[in-house]
Amino acid sequence: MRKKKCVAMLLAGGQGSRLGILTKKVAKPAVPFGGKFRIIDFPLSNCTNSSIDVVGVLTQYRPLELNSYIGSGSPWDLDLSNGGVFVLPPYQTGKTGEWYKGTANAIYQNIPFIEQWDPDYVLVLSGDHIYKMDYNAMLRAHIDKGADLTIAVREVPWEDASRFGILNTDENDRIIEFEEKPAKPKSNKASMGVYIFTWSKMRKYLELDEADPKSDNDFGKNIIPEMLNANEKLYTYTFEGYWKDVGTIESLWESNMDLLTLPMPIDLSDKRWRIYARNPGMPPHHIDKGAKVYNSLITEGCEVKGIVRHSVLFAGVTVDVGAEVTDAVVMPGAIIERGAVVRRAIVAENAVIKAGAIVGEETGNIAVVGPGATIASGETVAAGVQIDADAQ
Amino acid sequence: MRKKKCVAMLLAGGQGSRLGILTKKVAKPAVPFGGKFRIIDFPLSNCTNSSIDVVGVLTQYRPLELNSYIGSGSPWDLDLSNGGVFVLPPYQTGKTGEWYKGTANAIYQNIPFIEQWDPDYVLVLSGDHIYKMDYNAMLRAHIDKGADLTIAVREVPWEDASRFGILNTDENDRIIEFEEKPAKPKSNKASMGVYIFTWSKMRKYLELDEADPKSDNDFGKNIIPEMLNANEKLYTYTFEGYWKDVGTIESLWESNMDLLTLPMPIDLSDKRWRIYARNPGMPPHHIDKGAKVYNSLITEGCEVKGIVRHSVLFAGVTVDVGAEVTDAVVMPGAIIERGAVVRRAIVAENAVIKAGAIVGEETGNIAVVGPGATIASGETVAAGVQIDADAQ
Amino acid sequence: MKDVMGLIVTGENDIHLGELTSQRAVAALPIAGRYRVIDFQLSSMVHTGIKNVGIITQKNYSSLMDHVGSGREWDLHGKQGMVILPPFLTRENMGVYSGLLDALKSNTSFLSRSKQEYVVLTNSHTIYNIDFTEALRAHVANKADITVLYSRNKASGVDGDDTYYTVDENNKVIGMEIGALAPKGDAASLKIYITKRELLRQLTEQGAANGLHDFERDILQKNINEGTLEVYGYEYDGIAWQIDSIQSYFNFNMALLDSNFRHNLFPSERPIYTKVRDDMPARYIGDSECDNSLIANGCHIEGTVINSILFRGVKIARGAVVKNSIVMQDAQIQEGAEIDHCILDKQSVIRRNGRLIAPAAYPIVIAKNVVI
Amino acid sequence: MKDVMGLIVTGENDIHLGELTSQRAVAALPIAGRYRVIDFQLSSMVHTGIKNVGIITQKNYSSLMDHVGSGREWDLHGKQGMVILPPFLTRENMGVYSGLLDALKSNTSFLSRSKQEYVVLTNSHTIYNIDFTEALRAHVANKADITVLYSRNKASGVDGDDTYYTVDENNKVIGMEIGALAPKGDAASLKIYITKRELLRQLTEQGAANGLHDFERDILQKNINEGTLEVYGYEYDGIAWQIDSIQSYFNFNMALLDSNFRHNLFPSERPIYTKVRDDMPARYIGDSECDNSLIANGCHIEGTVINSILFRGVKIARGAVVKNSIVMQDAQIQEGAEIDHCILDKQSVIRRNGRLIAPAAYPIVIAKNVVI
Repeated sequence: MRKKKCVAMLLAGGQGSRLGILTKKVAKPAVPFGGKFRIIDFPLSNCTNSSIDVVGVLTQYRPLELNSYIGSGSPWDLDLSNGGVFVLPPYQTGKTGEWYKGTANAIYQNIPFIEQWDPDYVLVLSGDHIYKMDYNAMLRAHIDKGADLTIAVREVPWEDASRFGILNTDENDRIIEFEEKPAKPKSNKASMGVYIFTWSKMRKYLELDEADPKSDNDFGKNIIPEMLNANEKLYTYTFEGYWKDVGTIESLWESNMDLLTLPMPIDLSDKRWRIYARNPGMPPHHIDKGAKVYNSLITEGCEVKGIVRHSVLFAGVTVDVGAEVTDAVVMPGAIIERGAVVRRAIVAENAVIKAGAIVGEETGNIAVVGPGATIASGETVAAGVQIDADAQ
Repeated sequence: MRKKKCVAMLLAGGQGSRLGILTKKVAKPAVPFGGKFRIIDFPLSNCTNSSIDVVGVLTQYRPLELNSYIGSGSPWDLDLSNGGVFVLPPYQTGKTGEWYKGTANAIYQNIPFIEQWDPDYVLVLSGDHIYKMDYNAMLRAHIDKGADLTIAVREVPWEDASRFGILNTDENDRIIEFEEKPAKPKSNKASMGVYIFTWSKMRKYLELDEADPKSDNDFGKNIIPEMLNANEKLYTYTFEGYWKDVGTIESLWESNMDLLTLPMPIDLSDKRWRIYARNPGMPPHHIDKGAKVYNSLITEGCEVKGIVRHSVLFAGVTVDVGAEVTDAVVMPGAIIERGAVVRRAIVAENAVIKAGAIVGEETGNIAVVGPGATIASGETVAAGVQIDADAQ
Repeated sequence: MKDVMGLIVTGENDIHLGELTSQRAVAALPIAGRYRVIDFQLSSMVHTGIKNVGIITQKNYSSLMDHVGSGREWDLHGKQGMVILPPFLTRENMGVYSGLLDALKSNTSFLSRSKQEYVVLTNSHTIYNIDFTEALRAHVANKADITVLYSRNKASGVDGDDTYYTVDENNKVIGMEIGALAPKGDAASLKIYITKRELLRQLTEQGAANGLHDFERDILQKNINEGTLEVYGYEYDGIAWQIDSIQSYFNFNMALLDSNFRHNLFPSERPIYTKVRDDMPARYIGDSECDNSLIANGCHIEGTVINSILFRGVKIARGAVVKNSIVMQDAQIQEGAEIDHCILDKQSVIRRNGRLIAPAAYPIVIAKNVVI
Repeated sequence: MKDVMGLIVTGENDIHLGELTSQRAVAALPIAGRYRVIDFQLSSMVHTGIKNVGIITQKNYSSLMDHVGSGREWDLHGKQGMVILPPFLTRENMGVYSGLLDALKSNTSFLSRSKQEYVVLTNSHTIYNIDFTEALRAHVANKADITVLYSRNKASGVDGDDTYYTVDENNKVIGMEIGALAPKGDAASLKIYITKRELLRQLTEQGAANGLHDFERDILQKNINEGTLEVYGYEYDGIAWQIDSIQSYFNFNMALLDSNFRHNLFPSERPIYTKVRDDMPARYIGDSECDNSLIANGCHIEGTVINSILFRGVKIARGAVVKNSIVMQDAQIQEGAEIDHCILDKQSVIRRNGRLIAPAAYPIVIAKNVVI
């Protein structure tokens, strides 16, 4: 392996329980987004576009779909002989093995992976945000400041600041304090969970953390406070574009709806910063005679015979005659049968809404029909309700 | 994923303890062989040459080097959008996860992976044999016989049969009995650990086995006997080419030495059945003025100034002036300094034999210098001794 | 299926395709909203399990090369994968073969160094979606020397330019008519042949040695008439559409607006692979209207689209109207413009309030990059 | 390093390379036992972190295309990877550019659609192994318009065919001599240029609009003399060897037998990538003798090899003697044959007991596939 200036480690996380039935069978980064993407396409494409070509994906929770989706890495130009994308599960050494205990421990267990590339810097990413970011610009800032750790932040409205991890800095952006969900925030700089570490320092603190039996082995709770205590050079890097945590049903739905506003708050048609995705290989979608489509995103392979308003339809979705889909996110292969109504809802992959069924309500929380679930003819799914195929 | 007629599952195994220090830090299939290969190149290339293009590699022991070596799968033409090679570790579902309990359990835990491809047949391979085999011919025999399980066998000398798993068959090659290391063998058909299962049957027996708390979850101990008990259709398929288990130091050394006999018992220059490997990208090797090379395999990147007799030199090995290497296997990047002597030995990756040191003896067991170990000037390593870098 | 290789011969006579093929081979012609014609032949090979595919090219093959690239989109990028076989250009040879036999003759070395026992040889201007496995089984079962694929419902554009077979009850070919205006046989040749690689190589070399050029007439027809080779037919009853004129191109695209036809051509188990562009989903904005149309990813629709096919990245501005038309990649119809029965090639632009109305029988073709 | 693209211009004048380049561009010439010349330029680009590389080709580029393939061996096979830019063949244009400026002019669209700020422009007939990062830093630090790379120890074969710069103490170029037999400057041009992509595009278009063809004379020299562009030099002190004659080709290969020279050209941190062949290691059998030679994988040696370079898959039979020679891929020296000072092209065969002895100054070239 040749030396790399910077390698990325993507924390694909455990079970994304706030996404409910959408992550019952797949890891969160594999959740579909925006008509043709999955969440992980965003950090992976950002890496490719930032010329970072080694990405370790750390996961121990149902990696199958993620593994298949990533495959050889070719959709993101990450099928390289000297670099590429690697799914990194926990493993055994000698006779023993242990599951990842926390975010820091997951990286700690993969120190040998990182060392293969002899990097100067390590970029830490998470797999539940929608954003386009030039990590290379952040790396340049990290190098220019001579930082040990740079944390990407965005400025949130002051009234929301108490819901975030807030970084208090001096006038040179040097971090002097980190507060998790402070009642009285002193700053509105919220951490995005994107870190660049100088590797020698990171390695040192990972080893110290691992040696501490009382540690939760977490970046936010342990590593960052320890580095602050030791007076290491921690800086913020302010990111200004669109950024959305899609870790909850509501935020996932909202972020999809954001793509329907004009102009798009995050431009997914930008040829200079493409978001790559694995392609399902379907023919163009068909809008049938008499169908109506208003302010929507429709993907290849769809068959639309009914009415679609202000919705995002993923590849291969069918909306039959007389069906109405409004303010909805309809994931790949789902079928909305004749006369069915879907409103303010997420209909997951391969779900079937039978003729005349009603999913969701005009107001209230988002209704969710889980992957492969069927809503029988005439049934109703109220606002905020989640339907699990296995419970049927 | 499109349907595949047959997918391969390669049991990369746990710690190959019989290979001693050679597998202390890498999984057995990643051990170097034959000057430019690693053991796993043989089953992977056999798959490619047999047009089997989905290979799951099951491992939970130090998968890092194996993962890096396999990479995107491109050296074996296995970097595919619809197929390819996948490293499959244990993982968590919901809140729990468990390590692989046995060979059958490793496949059981990956039933969802297999089902993605909707295969008719599953080929089970292991990662510690050197052989060239057309799995497709075996598959045709399996289909022609209407078998539920076909086990590849080779006929071993009768006097050795009691060291193997022996399959007793009727005149139509139908298996009537399986005996592990029988004292009085009734047949000389030894199992090669290569199985083809009809997937529907395999799935049934994996599930039955998993439900049995007393099972060792092992193909040889549990699955095959259960299928025989139930009178399923089990057949042998006789393989006639070169086949060598390289699970011990002696057999690994012997198998390398086999490549130096004329004609080669396993032809590695056959353009119609190439064994693919990841290429280290070094210039041609150099035989210096005054150097002598007799009956040896020398790989790119080597620098030979001394004497090499009846040995296999891997990529980037240095044999300095006056050094003598005889009956030895010298793995990538190892350095044999001035006047050092290496005989009947395996010198592992990046080991250094300092000037005047002596490794191995003319007779007796094989001496092994472990990966990265250094033998100091004037030191001696006796026959059968293994030197571990970490113990130095 | 390891034992079969594929050979696609491109560069067919494209005189009736006019401007559409002035800068590209028919094989590289954009079709069906996001594909090129060769995607159908290549994907059929892939679905048959064929890994070694040679593409014989003639002049104007640079857009074809650009499209197929390394073969990655078809999983044909490996060491045993796809090979482009360009014409050997000399001062005498401007890159045009005078017949299929010539094209094969120039590439016998590829046939020789391939390893497979059988070869599927196809033209590059017929749209189909076939898994050749069954045809191969029939070829072996019939102990045929050559198996010719035929169709009883093939669509072509140019009359009298087709070949018909007469087959007996065992599907053995007992007659062959080339270019007959009123053929006796009803089994239209798909110009797809299955044979042993070694036999194809021999026939090619013998034919060339005897100064022959025409595979159909000089090899197939002659051997059928003389009974010197066992030639069998294999009927393919799926969609087969020969793209050999502007009309057949237009009609084929319009036929895709019928859902049954479309689902027959694109069954989910045999997707047609093509070069990926990484466009976002199509966006419908404001008062857009869309009726009975096929729309690819990357389109941006603010106007009206009726009975049309829009390729990737097409922009239809507010108030623009597109009817009965085929609009290729990245073309733009600006505000208030209107087109009917048009074929717009890539990146062409119909400017604000422009009108381009043609009769159904004579669609207008606007060339690549043209701004009107 | 995202902000740099590469441009390799192939198809240099190869008249002094004779038979070696009659069927291939210099860029595709086998060299150093397992490489082709372009591997050195491509690998240097890759080690600089460049992902977008254009290869401008002229006539005879099919073996070059075959070698670089999809760019996979250099990790340049991605969507943003390597692009082959073939000449646009017309009846007037037989695929030969009359100068670098012409070659660039034909490819301004590639320059335009690339995204990077800087471009490294190189020829394809000089062997080197450079990480351009430092030169790029110097280019930016000097606020240069163009940075030219030069060497004080470049080896060339053809006298009077070189360009020399005179640089001041800040490395600013203050003079430039083209083809001088007794140049005043000692800074030999490597014909590698660093500039902004946009500036290169402008200079190309202006030059072409003014009917110019020669980048060195009409653009570089003119602007240096007139002081209209800031041109800086960057000294590369590693190995640089121009392959422009049979002698320089022969001498370069022989120079590789020196270990210091070889280790300088192939440092372990900057490997030269090339197309992989999957040969097994070289086999030494029976009474083989080998002295001071470079031997690639796949060789099969039963005879004697002295002061020679054997490419992959070469077979030296019992009793055969190979001295001071370069033997390309898959060539065979049969029993009892002897060669001295020969260059054997691919797949050539020296038959049993054949002898081919040349003087050191005039190595004999045996063409590809020839059996003697």
